[in-house]
Amino acid sequence: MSDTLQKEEQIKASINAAFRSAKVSIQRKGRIIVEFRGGILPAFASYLKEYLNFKHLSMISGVDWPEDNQFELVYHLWSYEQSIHVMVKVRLDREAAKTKTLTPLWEHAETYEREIHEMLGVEFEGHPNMRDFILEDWDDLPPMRRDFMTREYVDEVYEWRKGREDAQDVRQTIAEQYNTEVPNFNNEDK
Amino acid sequence: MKEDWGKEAGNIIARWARKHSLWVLAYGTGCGAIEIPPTMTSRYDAERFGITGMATPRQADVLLITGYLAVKTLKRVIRTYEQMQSPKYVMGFGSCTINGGMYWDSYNTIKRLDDYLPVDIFINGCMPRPEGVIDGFIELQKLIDSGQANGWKKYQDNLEWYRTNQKKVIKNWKMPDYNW
Amino acid sequence: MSAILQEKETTLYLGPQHPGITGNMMIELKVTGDTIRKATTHVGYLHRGFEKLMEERLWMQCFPIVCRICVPEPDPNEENLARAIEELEGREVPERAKYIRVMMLELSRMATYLLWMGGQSGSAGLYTMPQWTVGDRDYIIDLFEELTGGRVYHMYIWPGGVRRDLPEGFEGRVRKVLDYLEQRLTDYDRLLFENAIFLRRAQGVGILDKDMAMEWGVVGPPLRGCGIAHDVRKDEPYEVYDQLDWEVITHEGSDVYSRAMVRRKEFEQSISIVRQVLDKMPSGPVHNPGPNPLKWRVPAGEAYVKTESARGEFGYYVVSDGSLKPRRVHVRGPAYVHGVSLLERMLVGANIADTSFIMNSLGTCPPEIER
Amino acid sequence: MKNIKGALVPFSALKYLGKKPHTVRYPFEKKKTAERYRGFHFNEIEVCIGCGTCSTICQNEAIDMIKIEGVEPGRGDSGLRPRIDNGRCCWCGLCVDMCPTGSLSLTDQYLHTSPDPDSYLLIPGVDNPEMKENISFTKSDTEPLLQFDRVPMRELDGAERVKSFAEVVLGYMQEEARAEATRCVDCGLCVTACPDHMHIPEYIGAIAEADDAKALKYIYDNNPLPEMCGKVCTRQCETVCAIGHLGEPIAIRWLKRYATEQFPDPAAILNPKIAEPNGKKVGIVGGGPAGLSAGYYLALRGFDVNIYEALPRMGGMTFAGIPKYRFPLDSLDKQIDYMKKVGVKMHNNVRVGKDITFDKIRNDNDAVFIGIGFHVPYTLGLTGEDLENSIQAIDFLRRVNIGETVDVGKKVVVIGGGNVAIDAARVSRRLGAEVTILYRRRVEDMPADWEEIEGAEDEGVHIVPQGIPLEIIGENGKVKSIKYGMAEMVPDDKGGRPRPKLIEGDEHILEVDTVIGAIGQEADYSFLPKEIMDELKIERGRVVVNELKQTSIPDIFAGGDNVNRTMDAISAIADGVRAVEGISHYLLDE
Repeated sequence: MSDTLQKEEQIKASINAAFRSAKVSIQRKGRIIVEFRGGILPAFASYLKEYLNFKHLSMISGVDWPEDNQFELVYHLWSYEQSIHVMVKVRLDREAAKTKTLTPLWEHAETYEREIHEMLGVEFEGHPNMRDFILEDWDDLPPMRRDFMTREYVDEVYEWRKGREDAQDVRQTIAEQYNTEVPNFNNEDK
Repeated sequence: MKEDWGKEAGNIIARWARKHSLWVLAYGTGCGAIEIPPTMTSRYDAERFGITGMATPRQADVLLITGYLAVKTLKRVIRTYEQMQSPKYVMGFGSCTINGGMYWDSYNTIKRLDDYLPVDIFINGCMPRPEGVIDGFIELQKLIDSGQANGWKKYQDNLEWYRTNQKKVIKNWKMPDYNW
Repeated sequence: MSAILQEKETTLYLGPQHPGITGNMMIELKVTGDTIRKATTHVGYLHRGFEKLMEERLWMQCFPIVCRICVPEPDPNEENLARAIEELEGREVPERAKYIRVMMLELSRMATYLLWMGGQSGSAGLYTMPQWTVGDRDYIIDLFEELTGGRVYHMYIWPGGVRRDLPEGFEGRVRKVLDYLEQRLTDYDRLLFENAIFLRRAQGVGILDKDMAMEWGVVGPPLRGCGIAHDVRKDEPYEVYDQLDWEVITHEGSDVYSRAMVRRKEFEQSISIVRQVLDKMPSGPVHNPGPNPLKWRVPAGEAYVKTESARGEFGYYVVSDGSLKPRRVHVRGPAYVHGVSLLERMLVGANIADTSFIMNSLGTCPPEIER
Repeated sequence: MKNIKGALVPFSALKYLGKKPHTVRYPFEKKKTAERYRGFHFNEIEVCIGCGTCSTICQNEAIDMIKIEGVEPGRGDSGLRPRIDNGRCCWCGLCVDMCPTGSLSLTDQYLHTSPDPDSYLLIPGVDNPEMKENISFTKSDTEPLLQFDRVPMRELDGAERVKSFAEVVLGYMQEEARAEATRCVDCGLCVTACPDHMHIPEYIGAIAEADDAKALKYIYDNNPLPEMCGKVCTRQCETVCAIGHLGEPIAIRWLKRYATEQFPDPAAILNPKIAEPNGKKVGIVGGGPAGLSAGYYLALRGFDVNIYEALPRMGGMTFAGIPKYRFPLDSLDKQIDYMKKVGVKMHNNVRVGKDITFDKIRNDNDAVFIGIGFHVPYTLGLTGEDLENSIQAIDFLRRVNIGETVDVGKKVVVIGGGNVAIDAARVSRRLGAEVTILYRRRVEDMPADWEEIEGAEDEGVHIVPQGIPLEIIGENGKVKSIKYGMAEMVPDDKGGRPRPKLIEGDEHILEVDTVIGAIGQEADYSFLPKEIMDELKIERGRVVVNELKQTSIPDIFAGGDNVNRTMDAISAIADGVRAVEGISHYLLDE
């Protein structure tokens, strides 16, 4: 297995040599994960693009981690020459999520950043065209945040068709048949 | 007496003409639009019934709501609908127009189409098959023939109610008033 | 055209209700005369918040959702999510299921290309072609219906394999449809690909610079139409593509015509791939069952998987936190770049009439842009 | 100009003018849908058990479970049936693939066009019975979504087992238990069959979630003897398990056993809240499962509880009647110790009626609970039964369990086919004898658990079905041999199960050292004073009680084998739990 991961190991070594703070791990053949503190992200991205030939920006994902009070941005880069996919992960503070735009490096990063701005509420400094993307007149929390509850929102804004109120919960029905109650130990402190 | 008879005959002829030339507004509002090309082209050939696509709202008779409507689309659809000339008919296409369908817990799609637009006929399915679409048109033709397809009148009569519902979800209501 | 019109800049809204727009989206054009000076895309008319909805659903319940992300071609989505979950779980897929998956993916590629041929020629005013291709596409849809039980949304590829084995005599019927479509290709050639009107409209129109294509992350037929041989099926072979005999198809020219020719040749190639798959398909089980879907936890981790769809690389980034529901499923639709920022760039300088022509050649598909 | 050919090419389409069109001329001619087409739902109401799995898996919440006319709730049936909201359904068919019984299917019907949006609710099978003919998409046998195979339980090897009284079943390891618990679909139908209505889906769910402590809390909520149940319960729950309709039921008993085995001291996990003493006293006659359950929950509610037991240990029949290889002593002790911690006062070796009078107990306490069980065996009614070495299984098991040495000789015959008979046979095997079981009917008619029968066969017990003992032949006052005749099964005239009929002349004689009878037991009410016996309503050996286990004498409650017919530990526990309600109601007016 070690010989097949040779390319990955090389890239790992180069990244480690150039950027000490980057934590590089090889997930499997063709997949490298780089965890990064942020800050010098554009420099790192341009290093990947220009020196290591990761020319293709597949996408930028935003993942919400409210338990860590952080947003995670994942930049997916692909190198056609080496057939390797790198995921560069940057964690941002959830309260003041702000990072530098990558549009100077990849112009189409514009769309991804617009979407993340809209869906998570991350600010991209230096973005040329930060207007509405998908949503229109949205005044609630950014919808992809985990604390935005879509079912509650729907209950509030929309109405259901009547005629289904007689639905019963099977477990509760059975409990009632025997005049018992099901205790709830789910929320007890352990 | 004679005048009434003449009027009635006129109505019958008008309905007959209407039901045999249903021009559908080519607006693929939702994912149901994918079954419209097979319906309209050689395999199912809905043109046999005088059903054909039309590019502009003002010349169209039928507004096909092909599935879910995002709130953003709803705004455009209302505007489109109001630009259409009476008599006009709305077809709700698929489960998601009836009670939310697949998208029942989505924050961005409406759940009950008939709250916002007068729907003359609902077609079941997700997707409805082309047969279902044709069946919907045949049913609509029957309704037109019997004079029951009068959703456009309902819309005019209950405009206030529809507007309230529409404005509840469309937060920024900046639209010209059409509905002539 | 009068001089006044040529100088005065007008704003023109194409869509969302416009027959030339591929799907429900809008392009705001600033034009002088017939020439586009600036184009701004507006999307979001089809936004359903699927990525949010998937966070609220069990893993199994995500499958009916993902196939609705790209309406004309649902199978790469199912394939992607299934493969992402298999990667996270380390679940093996039976060999036969892999072949069936490839067959599904190639058939759906062909169906999409047929629909595209209809759209592309329709936007050039050739209305016979859609009548033929969309009609012929229905034979593939019939195959899907027989195999999966659904015409459009198949819900067929799922973790651990595929949902059902092939019905009896299915291979023969697939071959029959392939033979028919192969023979129809000559008709399509004569009607569209060699048609003078089409050639005049397509050649030299919608030029996508080669370097720009690489730079902008263009994928699929538009990239291969620039003469660059990249295809996920070769770059990172999945399922059994590395065991089949096929080549990446490219076409020099970088214009609408070359993109069309790439698709046309790939259509032919897909026929050959499906035939190979049918020849080589082993017998055996088609599903490696997993845990009860109601209590199914996917191990914590993340996976990025990609599939070559008819419009290019479909990527899924799936994050699991070890719970019953996905933490995040992020979808990279191939049209995401083509349909928004690239289109804005490519339309500058084009004719108004070419807008939908160029859009079609890029394969813009709004539902996967906004999901 | 060079493309002039191209300009003419479209006209080549003219060649199709004469061809047959490929148009589907719907509605004049219908195209047949595929064999697997996913159209409207159909549900076989008779097969459906109302488990609601379809409703749980539906990602659109399109399926409601509703009460419908003509379907009554019962054992293993919630009485609910699904209703589909076609305004939600997306026809993915997950509900069909998840249906544990295979009753739900999809049909090839798909047309429903109506101006009325409220007409899209469908109760499959009720609204569309005619669609039975149109079923197209059904559950697959080869590509299942649910797991139908049970995680196998590790056991001692048959040859190894007979050497000692070591526990046969080894119990699930953590991963095995998780895997097994994951198979559950949380329907709760098992609760309908459990006499005690334990919170089965909840504790299985907790095990699947890797929260064994929570599982234990759910278990102890209405069963204070779960370790015993986890080992020897008759597990009626498993007979109605939804998964059991097409596969092997969830191993509910083994999961309960797993949960209880994780914690050597339940008190540390449960932290039971014991109410302030309320000044009321309850005396309990008999320390079996019924008495212990009643005692435990009464103590939790602040009652002063005294249990009087004739045997040296608590546990009643579970101590005296169940062999140690099924239910080891330390398991029992663990539970008894926990109960003592809660404050239940226990008095062993006190036989009511002999060491203490019933009247005294009744006078000292505000209420009395009788849970004496069935400890007096039925006699075989054969000549030679009173010979030495012709013994009763129940006495035999008790003596072995108390620790007496019992000599059964080299060859043993056990008469009967219930669990007690199998127990006696397997214990005899462990004492070194060759064992034969004589049973009147066929093996499949045996009332014993199939697992027990298999276990016995593994251990080398020889079963003679359709063998009717005729006479025990003695020599010097000791058993020498037994004569039995073979029987054939004849249909019952009254419509009952087939009954055995002796075949004339087909008689055999078996040399034996010991004959063990195991054909049933009854209660011994001799400890009750005559005036109470007169007042107490007893029918066919069982005390008659009301819903809250109150007898015809208001301050006397009863439960266990001497009350109910099912004669198993879990029913006795259920009686105890119900009696707590009754006693609280009677004494505290709650």
